Amino acid sequence: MAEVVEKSNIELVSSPPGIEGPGFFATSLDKVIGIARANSIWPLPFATSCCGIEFMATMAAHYDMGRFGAERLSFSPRQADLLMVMGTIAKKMGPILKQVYTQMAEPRWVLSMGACASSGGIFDTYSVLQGIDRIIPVDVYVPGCPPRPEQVLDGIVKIQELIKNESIRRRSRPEYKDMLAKYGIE
Amino acid sequence: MYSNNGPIDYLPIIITALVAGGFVVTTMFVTHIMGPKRQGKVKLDTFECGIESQGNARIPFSVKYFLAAILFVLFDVEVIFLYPWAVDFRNLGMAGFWEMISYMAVILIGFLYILKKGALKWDTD
Amino acid sequence: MEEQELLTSVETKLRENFGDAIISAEVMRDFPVFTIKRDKIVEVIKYLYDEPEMEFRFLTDLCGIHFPDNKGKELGVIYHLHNMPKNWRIRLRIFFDLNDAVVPTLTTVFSAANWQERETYDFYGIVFKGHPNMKRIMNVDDMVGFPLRKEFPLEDQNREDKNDAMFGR
Amino acid sequence: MPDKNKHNKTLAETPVVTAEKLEEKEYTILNLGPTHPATHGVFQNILKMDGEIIIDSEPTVGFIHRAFEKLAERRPYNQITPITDRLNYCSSPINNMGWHMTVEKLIEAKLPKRVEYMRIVIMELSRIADHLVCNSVIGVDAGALTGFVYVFEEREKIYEIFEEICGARLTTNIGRIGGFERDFPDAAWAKIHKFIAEFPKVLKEFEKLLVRNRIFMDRTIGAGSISAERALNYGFTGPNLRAAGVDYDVRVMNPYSSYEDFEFTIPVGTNGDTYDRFMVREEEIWQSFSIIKQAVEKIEKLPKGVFHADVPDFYLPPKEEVYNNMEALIYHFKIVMGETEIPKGEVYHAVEGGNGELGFYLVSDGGRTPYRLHFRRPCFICYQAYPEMIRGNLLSDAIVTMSSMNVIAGELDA
Repeated sequence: MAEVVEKSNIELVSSPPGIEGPGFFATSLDKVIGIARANSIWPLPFATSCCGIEFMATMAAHYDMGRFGAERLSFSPRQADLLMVMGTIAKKMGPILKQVYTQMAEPRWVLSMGACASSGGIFDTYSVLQGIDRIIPVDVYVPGCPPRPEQVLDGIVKIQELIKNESIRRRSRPEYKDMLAKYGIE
Repeated sequence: MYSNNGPIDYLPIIITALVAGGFVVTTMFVTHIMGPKRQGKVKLDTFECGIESQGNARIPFSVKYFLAAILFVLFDVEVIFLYPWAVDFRNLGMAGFWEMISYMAVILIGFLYILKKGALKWDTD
Repeated sequence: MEEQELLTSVETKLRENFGDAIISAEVMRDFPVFTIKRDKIVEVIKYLYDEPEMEFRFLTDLCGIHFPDNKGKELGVIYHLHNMPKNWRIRLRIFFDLNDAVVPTLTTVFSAANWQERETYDFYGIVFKGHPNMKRIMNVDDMVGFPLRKEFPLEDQNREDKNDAMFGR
Repeated sequence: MPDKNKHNKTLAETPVVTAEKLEEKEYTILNLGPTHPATHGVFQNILKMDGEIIIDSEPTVGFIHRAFEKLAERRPYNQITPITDRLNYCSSPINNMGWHMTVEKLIEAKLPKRVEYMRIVIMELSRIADHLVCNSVIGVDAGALTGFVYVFEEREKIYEIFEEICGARLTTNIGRIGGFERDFPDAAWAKIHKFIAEFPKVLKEFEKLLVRNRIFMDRTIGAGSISAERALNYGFTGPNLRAAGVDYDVRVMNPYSSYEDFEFTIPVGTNGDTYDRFMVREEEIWQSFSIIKQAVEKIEKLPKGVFHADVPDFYLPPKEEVYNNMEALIYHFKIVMGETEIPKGEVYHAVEGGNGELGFYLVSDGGRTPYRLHFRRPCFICYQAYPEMIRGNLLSDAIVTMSSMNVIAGELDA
């Protein structure tokens, strides 16, 4: 029997900073909501090409994205928190991607996986949209063609950091409104 | 054997009802407050896999959908009446048994009628 | 080798029935290649389909090609036919002018040609007369110009971050 | 022709939609749109349905059209291999090697036996990976998710073998024109032997889960069936055609890369429905598995160390030679800058890909880049028959039919 490692390397979710006293613990509502949202992301896999197959490997048992709370995929934008755009987005697909992003419920985040989604990748051609940030705001870019599953999981962890540190009222602030107005999304 | 069950014995039921109802109300209230509200015309449009929807959904659909649903409700209600019988199965003895059998027999005849009329046949157009 | 015999056998058969419609016949690498007049192409393929000794009953491939510099014959369509039982493969080519790029459709003989003809139209602007659904298949419907022609630029035009100096242009 | 599909309606009996018939009966229009989970990403079907039965379907494709053929006209021969990865990205080594063989046919290069056997090992491994994805996704679309998770574990092992050899998992860019960029490391051989030892057990488990499963058989037998004669007219090749009853396989019809030295049989179905396609792929996995075993034995008998042919105009000389002697440096420079002379000519070479006959039609005018490169993409050609295959079936049959045809978006919208 392998000797038991004293300090197991599984790092539990650290509790948020807050005031601790005998028997009580106080922290801000933002932090609590942030942790709840970060560890229960429902991704919408907008998988179009090769990155979609690598995403299947990320979801399968070997790399298991379920460890990060993102087990339940939602194919309808109504119940999705995270739009994962994976693969090449052609110009024919642009309006569809923008429509799906607009119909997602707030608060919503976008992870652009792969070089094709982030910048058109090796396909600098007449029919490919050179990067989805031309039509929708993107939070995290994952490089690679296709990125290894570990890189995708690193992108998910970065999204979780974003969610944890985001204040609840960000989505109704004027800066957010005119940032979206720049993309023509009201 | 029976303790005189005064109103105090209904307390647990009331507590569970309160907790259940309370959970539903609070979560709806909290999400209503917490969730940012950004209503736009495009967002409120029906989700059609990313393209604009054409035509409306309110067109007549074939009756077999409705039949399947209503027959399920019917046989589901029948099962509900079996529960009290199952609880007091021993004391009701043979008399109760034959009553339930006749009850189920009546519904079984209805079921056979449904099968013969082919109400549940799904593949016909 | 047997391509040569296949070439001669098919060529003699075609010459008998279609005479001057067969412009040239040669063997390239391991394929007998026939260049045929444009308006006779569907009859030739139907003949090769029905003829008991020929029986080319499988359309392997259909694609367009663009040679800007040979005048009068800029655009071309290339058909690959395959006789599966005897494993014979031949290639038919037709060439025609850029301005009247109209070719009779092959969907009457092979349903496989439906989308391939739409793709050839989408890439080269070759209209297939009699095609049930002649419109673009790959690109956005309101796209102007035919992308696989030689003069059409490859790169995405509204991309401003790529200055030519870095790419030696 | 399977006279009855599973809803005992022959194709003739299903209501043919004529213009006036349409008006008098209101049909529901369902949009099986681009982001539907079962369309594997990017196909759109406007289904005209009467209740659950599909009357007509109008597919739209081209949602990830990336202009492969235009791109290939601007890249020298060595740089086209990364494009071919992204054609059928479930089995990219087969596309790479198909492309390399096309160029070798153009320059008439002769490859040593060992290189051809190594190529066969890689191609058959990627065919197994492709069929594993397709069969497990048929299970997922019919509701059996566990098969998918177990079988993907095996696929990771195949990915690890590819990683040992060429460093990449999915888009492998494996091999060069004339052979391989380096010999297989011992770790790769060890992993191949481990894979050979452990794979059958998991595959038997997967087969026990689905093959005689009552629900799976009811869902797939008779769903989306096509007759052999219609399949040939639609230009079907590969497992979809073999499921319809025609035993056409490019590895047997025109053997390339010395496939003739191996004994393997071609599984053939009878009525070309989803269950037959599933079983044909299942049997092909076993055949590919036995080919790999035969190839590994043959390679062990051959002398070690040979991993590429002598093709100076295309094969980059090894780095230590480039830095030491002048001639290799000149060759290296000429190949990279594309100054080597490339023969003129037209070549068509077909390879048995994961979905059928993957053909490369290369027209070269001796220039640095191909004058015209056309990919014969089996998915693009066989997806045309989708409306005819699902007419008269239910919507759930249409979903299972689509995943059983293994239509890969990258190959379809090349």
